[in-house]
Amino acid sequence: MISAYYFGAISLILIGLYAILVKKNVLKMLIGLSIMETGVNLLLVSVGYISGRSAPILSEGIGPNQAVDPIPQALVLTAIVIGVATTAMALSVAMIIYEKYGTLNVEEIRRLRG
Amino acid sequence: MLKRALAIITLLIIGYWLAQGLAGVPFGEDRMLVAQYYLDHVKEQTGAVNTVTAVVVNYRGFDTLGEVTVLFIASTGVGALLWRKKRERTAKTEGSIVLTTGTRLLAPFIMLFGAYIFIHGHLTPGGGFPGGATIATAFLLLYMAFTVYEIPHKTFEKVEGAVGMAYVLVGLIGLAIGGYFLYDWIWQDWGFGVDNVGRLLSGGFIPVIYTIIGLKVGTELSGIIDNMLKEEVSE
Amino acid sequence: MNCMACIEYIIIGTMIISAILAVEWRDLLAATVGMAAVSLFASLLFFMLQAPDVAMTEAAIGAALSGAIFIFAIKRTQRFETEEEEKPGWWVRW
Amino acid sequence: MNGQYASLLIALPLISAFFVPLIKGLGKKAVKYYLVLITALQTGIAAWVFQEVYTTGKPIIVMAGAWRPPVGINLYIGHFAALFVLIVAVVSFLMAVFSIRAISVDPIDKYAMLFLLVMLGATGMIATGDIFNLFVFMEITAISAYALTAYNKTGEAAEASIKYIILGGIGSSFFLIGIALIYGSLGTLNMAQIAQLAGGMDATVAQVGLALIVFGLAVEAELFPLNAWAPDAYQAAPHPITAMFSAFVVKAGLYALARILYLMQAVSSWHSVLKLLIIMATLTVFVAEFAALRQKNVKRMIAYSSIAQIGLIGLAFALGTQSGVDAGVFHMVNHAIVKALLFLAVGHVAVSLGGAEMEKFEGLGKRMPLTAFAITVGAIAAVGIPLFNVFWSKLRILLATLGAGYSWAAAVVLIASVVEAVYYFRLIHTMWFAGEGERISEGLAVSLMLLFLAALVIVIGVYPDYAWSIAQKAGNDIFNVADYIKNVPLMGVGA
Repeated sequence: MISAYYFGAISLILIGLYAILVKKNVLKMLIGLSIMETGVNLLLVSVGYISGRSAPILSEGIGPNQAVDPIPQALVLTAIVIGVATTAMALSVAMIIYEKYGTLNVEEIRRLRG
Repeated sequence: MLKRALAIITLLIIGYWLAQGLAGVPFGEDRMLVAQYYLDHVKEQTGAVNTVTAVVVNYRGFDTLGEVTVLFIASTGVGALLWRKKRERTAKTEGSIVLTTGTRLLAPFIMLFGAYIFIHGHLTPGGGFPGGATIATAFLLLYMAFTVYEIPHKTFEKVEGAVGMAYVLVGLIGLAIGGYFLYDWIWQDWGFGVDNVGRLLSGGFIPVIYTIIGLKVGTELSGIIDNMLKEEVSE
Repeated sequence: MNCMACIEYIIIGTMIISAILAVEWRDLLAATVGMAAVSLFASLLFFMLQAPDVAMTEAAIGAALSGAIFIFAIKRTQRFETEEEEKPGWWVRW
Repeated sequence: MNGQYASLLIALPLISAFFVPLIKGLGKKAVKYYLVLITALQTGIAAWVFQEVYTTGKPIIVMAGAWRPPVGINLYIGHFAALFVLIVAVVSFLMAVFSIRAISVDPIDKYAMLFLLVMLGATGMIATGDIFNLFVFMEITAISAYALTAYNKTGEAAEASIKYIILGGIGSSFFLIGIALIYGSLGTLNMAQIAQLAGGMDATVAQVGLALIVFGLAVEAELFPLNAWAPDAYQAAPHPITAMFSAFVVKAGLYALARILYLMQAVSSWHSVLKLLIIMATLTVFVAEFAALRQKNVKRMIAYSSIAQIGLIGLAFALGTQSGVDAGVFHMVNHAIVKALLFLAVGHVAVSLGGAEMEKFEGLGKRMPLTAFAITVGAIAAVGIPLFNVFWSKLRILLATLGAGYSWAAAVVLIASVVEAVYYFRLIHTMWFAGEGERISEGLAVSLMLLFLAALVIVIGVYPDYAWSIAQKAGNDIFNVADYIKNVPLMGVGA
């Protein structure tokens, strides 16, 4: 039996991948990519979770043996920022595509390019 | 429809395969190895209370340097791709009175809140990245509310570069003092704030670096927003 | 089943539904809102997984800012997806 | 000198990239010369590191923040990394010189920053000893490559870039899932410790994680199902950037693939992943060579040829034998030189004559004899004629493939080589025996660089022994994981 968090994360990854594989609109593909990245982040954080423990902030009352794994959280912080950087990059490229071809549909773009 | 069905079947196979792999990594179990070391030693080795911050800035500082670089690349790249001879904002409608007044009132406080988040990164959740993003949202609000508002580009670009250099310089000072790149000289050599763990003036170079990161993220994200909003105008 | 688990299931379910809607809606503006909703629910889940740092970052960057830049991009391009044809994906062709 | 100063390899390009906004007021020329200066400095540091590693025979371990691995992140500059960091720096230097002439699209200051950051990313990918840090450097390389691909701001460039972004995004997500699985089952991210603990890993987890990582890196390494972005991006990118892609960006991805693959040697499901990789690599060679045959644009044709050669290297790494890895590294070195030469020459022609279509190359032997000579040397070398450098490495890869018992893969490679010979000789024929033209000036700096690279090709071809011994040491660095673990001063957390 798989945990609910894993299930949610895998579903997000698959839905994002579906959008990338099937959709023709560039912006829709990028939305899919974004959802997929969220799913991956959720997966990473759930891998680091330990049941019954609290956040890794060691102020009063929380000792080193009562905190969840801090490393995946640090990794996800990095991954989120990388994700938004990729998205910004991709959107500006999409703007150039629209400027040159007047459409965002990849099939149309192929046809216009010949 | 055939293609859709094929895609869905492929995805289900991938999903099953992933679930197979994840079955070997059961949810909610203690599998910490290196992480336990961090949790045990974080207070005396870095002076931070928030372990995630200590891992991000101190133990794995190299990653964060790379991460800041990624954001810098994004801002540079967006600037390079959307560069035109002459660009201006083309918005026509001014925001409503509620929006403009609210923005005037709120924007400084949002920035202040962002600064609070990144300065207290070693004590409370948050840190440089959400703090910087919060500052950028203040600029976003200003852009939304006023049709003529623009960030001071020259200053922002210079701040971006200078702050990035400051980060590398902090690392290089560590190399000069302690012999290691990104060495935490404030905590390890000076012992600044040793009695203060859990309060603001502690945590070695974590607050310094997080301030740098906060400024950098704030300026970069506002630069991206600015670049995306402006359109080319013909002379 | 206790109360917490119930809330978890509800949030995960809503998140998946928003993701499906974000992918299926033809109106890209609505799809962007759906994407931001996915990020928001994910940030709630991060909070429940005892990761407040990640939750804050995801809410500030994932939900707010990336939604905003998507909206700017839509403003500069077009709002609606055009009709689709049945052809194999374009990245497998050389 | 203290080995920790090798961290300057990362710090120097970074700080100089951040410095560019402050000097952009000085004008375009100044930025271009600044770029040349910084890459020259980087070459100096890389040469020092190379000399240090190859004379002492010991790798340099840079520990960031004085934390010993696995607590902190370490850079592992062994024989392979020292060699390739040097190649990265030298190629960047040559391309920075070429950029003075080749780049005219604005904004030049952003170009300089992205150029430095691609170099930084590839250096970091090759040097790092931590699997997540590898991901970060991969993203640095990839995102600056996305921006540089679209830098010319034409429709083709933007389309190539969006293709690259989408495939790269899928790849990096897969890679991250792979990291999550490996971290979840081992609790560490340090490569040496992963290698140490890999034997006790659950077989299914290891297989899924490793396969995901292979798929993720295959986008950067341009292996078959995920390399559709490559020809478009190579064609649309500015000419110096194309040479950099082919000479080291791809190599960094391949190296990362090989490194992670060999680290996980102890895993019980290792051989099934190797088989997957062999099939992917062989298909890459086959498909790319046949696609190259029908190209009209010379730059695109050489791009396909480059992909095919990459597939060959991937095949060599996937064999899982010492001789295969050595031959693969040797081929990587040769391929970097030859493709830098070819793309430099073709880019030079395209800048001078305004395009890289086949017609432009008619009569090139009369119009630009030196460039035509350089292209000829590069083409003959790429085909694998004896007395040129690629011959030796191709031969060794074939022998290693036969030695590992994959005769069908060797047969495919041989057929592909014949195809390669066909289109390269067609190019040579067009250059020397078709068309007429007036002689035009070729530019001193570019001519010198072309001569230097062509001389390198021939020297290695005639005296392969020295280069081969270096390649063997570098290959040993990848293959011999026990030494790798021994060289990293793990502090024994939990293990």
